[in-house]
Amino acid sequence: MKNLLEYMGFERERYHTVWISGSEGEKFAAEMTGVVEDALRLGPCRKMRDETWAI
Amino acid sequence: MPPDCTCQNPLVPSIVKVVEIVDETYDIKNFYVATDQGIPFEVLPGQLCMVSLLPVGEGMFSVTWQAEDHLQFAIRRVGLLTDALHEIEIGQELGIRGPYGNGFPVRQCEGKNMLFIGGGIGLAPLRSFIKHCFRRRKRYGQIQVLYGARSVADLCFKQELSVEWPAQPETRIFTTIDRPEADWDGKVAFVPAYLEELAPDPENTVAVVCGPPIMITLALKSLQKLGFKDDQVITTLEGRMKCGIGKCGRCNIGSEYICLDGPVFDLAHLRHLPPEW
Amino acid sequence: MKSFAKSAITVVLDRLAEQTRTYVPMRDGVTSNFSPWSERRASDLALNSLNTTFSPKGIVFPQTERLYDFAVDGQRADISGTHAETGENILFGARACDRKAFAALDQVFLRRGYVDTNYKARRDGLTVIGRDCLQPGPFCFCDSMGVDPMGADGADVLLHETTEEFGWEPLTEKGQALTLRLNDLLTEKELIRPESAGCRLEVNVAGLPEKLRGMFDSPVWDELSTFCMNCGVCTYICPVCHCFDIQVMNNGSSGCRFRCWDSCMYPEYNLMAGGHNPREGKRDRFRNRFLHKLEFFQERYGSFGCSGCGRCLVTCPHSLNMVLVINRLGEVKVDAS
Amino acid sequence: MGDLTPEVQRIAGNLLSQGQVDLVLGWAKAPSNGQSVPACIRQAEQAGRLIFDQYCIHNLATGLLDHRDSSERIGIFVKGCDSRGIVRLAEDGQFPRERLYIVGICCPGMKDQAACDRAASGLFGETAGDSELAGKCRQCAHPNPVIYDELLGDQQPPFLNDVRFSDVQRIEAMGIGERGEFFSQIFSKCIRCYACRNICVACNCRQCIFDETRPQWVGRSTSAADNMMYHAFRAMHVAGRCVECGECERVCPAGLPLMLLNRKLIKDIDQLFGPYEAGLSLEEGARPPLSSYRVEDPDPFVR
Repeated sequence: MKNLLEYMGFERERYHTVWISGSEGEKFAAEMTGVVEDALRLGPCRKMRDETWAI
Repeated sequence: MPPDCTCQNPLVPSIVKVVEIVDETYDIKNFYVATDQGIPFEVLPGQLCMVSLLPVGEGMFSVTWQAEDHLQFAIRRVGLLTDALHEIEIGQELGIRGPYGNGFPVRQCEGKNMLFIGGGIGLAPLRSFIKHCFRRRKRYGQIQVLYGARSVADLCFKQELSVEWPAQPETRIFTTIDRPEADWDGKVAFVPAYLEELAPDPENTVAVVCGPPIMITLALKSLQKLGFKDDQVITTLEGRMKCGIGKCGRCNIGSEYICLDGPVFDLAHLRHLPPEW
Repeated sequence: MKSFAKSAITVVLDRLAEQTRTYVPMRDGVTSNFSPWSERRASDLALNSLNTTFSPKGIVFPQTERLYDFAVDGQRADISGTHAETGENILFGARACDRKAFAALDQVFLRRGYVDTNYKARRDGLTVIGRDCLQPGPFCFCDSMGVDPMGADGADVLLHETTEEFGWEPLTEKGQALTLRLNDLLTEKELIRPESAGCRLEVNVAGLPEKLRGMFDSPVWDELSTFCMNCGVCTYICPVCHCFDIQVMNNGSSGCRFRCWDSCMYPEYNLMAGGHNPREGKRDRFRNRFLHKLEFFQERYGSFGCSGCGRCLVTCPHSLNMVLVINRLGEVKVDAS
Repeated sequence: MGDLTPEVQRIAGNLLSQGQVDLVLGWAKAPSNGQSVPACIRQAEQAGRLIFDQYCIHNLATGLLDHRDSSERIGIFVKGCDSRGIVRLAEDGQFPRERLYIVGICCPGMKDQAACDRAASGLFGETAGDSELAGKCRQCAHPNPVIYDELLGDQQPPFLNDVRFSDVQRIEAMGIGERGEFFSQIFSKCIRCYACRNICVACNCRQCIFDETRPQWVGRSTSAADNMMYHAFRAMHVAGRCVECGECERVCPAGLPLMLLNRKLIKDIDQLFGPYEAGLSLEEGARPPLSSYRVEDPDPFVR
């Protein structure tokens, strides 16, 4: 999936796969922060935002 | 058929407000909608409206009753849109466009005995016709309503069925459920079987049928057995609809569109069309 | 007759496109389409090709078309911005079959009860420059469907094709208006209009709608639909197919409702919220599509829902198509009783 | 290759007359215009309708899905690619091998009727193209059936298999922005007719995610976003299960190079879990690589 998305032109960091156990709350929080940080760093993904629906 | 209309975009709804919500059964609610001026437009018994809950979606519903100052839609919870509708509260604004379809031939039925046969939520469109008859009681002959549902909990408009309508002159109401239940001392039978048992006299009578497709199919057969001629039997059909104005294609039965040429068809007419409903 | 040299085609198109978006048959990889002249290179111009892969219906009935916007705020809902396009377009080089298809779409969208606002706006703004069809292709059967490949129906201007020239014959006021724009590019010339070679492929549709009335339950539908895989190719490339869906683009508190082409071939097409589907099997859906084109459309609008353009012959993955179906239906003996 | 039509007719006739099968899936000529079309016959007398020529490009294995709920025994003619489709269906538990009598045909490569038709329509300025092999056949590594009860024709050499991943590598070499642009360009032309899905042997789900309306996972609009969503979803759903028959590209009315996505996934799976080619042999309990798990599986995608 990650490879395919990158292949189709989406930055690798937009997609995350992480093993987190139900008991690893802190790891979950840390990973989610990472997801948000990555997304903010990459900025908005214009590829999936179409002119068609611009309001 | 409505006149060719170019006044406004027929696919764009106008806004109405939900002014009252009545729980009919555990999965049927009756929504009363109105604009500040009252009803958004005049609706004939049996006609349809496209009701939309933004942003969820829109769906075609038959008008259960046009009261003085509001329209009623009895809606069963069966899908995405109806699930969402069941969550809304009084004051919610909805989109509405219509009215669509031909409606019941209320004029042509004057002077006749009326036999209404409904199953489940199928009573909703019939109710507009039944109430229409009661408003003009003298113009119609004997009125019989045969209504069935899966269980007691599924019977809608209970108050009207058990109290208001039986109190009307020359009126008989028969209610049935599909399977026996502890608290039910009434009839237990499928609608078509009960119909054959009651054996109403076809003489000068018009039968109006609405319910799930399988019930309609069987009830039409039963009526035929009882001697009802094809032109004495009226049914109202449902189909998947998107436009409501006979363009989008999906609700066709043969060369006719349920949304435009229906939803009310008499059996004589229906026999000329493919049995795809 | 007024005319311009074929070699001047780009000058003519440039002039037309200066003021009005002009759709011209263009090659696009292995396919072709009517595309705005300004957006492609002249080398993509595919005037010599027969029918484009995709029909020009999208110009008046786009595959995805925004209907209106909405905003929701708590219990409040607002509807605004209806998007009926009022702009003008020119369709350059439409053959008789595609123009016939427009006539069929007009029946659906402009008559019988309601007028479709969006369609009407686009249709009114469209000027159709038709052209003679001198060499119908091996898959064309328009004349069997009552279309004259050299006819002028549905054209505002008709182009007469000779070896060197395009004759320019304005037929309507809209056509006259274009003539004025091109005046200095057109020269008066005596043209001998060649005859059309006519369609090689023939089907017999005489009496078919009447015959089909008695064929709803025929086993031939099971046979014909055996290899239909219920994709929507035929419906999307067909110039007459017009079914659409209305869907929501939901951005939470706001969004828009749009319509998009839909196909009667999809299982979900007739599926009602309660789970009932009147056309559940692929046989049912296949039958409905062909009866709609050959019987129901005729009954409702007085013409066939097929203009014989032959696109479905080229495109169906399993080579099921109108000609094959009409021929097979013709073979079936119907019990008169 | 000699004319196999008499053999095809004889075998089909025997299978039906001896009651070995209830129906036979093969190809016939459409009387209307002489196109080769898929055919289904149920009587031995109809066997004379069947043919085999260079236009029998359709993969009949997908047609088996229509019979998955019956108990009928089916005779089916398959080329190399089609036979891999049958392995696909059997491996996915969609169709039992026992109900099939498979007649394999060593395939010399097929011609694409539609491509010839397009050539004949004057789109390319000339009417050639008729002599050319179909695009999907020009990259075929397995022209000979991999599973059969009976085999017809002479063994055929594989076609240029060294080009299998060359297109993928060309795109991998692009910059990320360029790739995004490239694919959104391509997929903006998609008309969402779902022919690629419906023709695919790996797309054998009874209920497809794209037909679901509650909820609706992918929008119905033809916009670059929804189209890309559709194609990315579909590629992932057939990842590791695509048998490279190329039918999706053949049937695409917009001529989209859909195998670019499938081959990318095949290439990655081949590198991560491989060497792997889907649907080459039917083994008891075998599962495609993405449907099985081993502790030692590589996981560079997990952080």
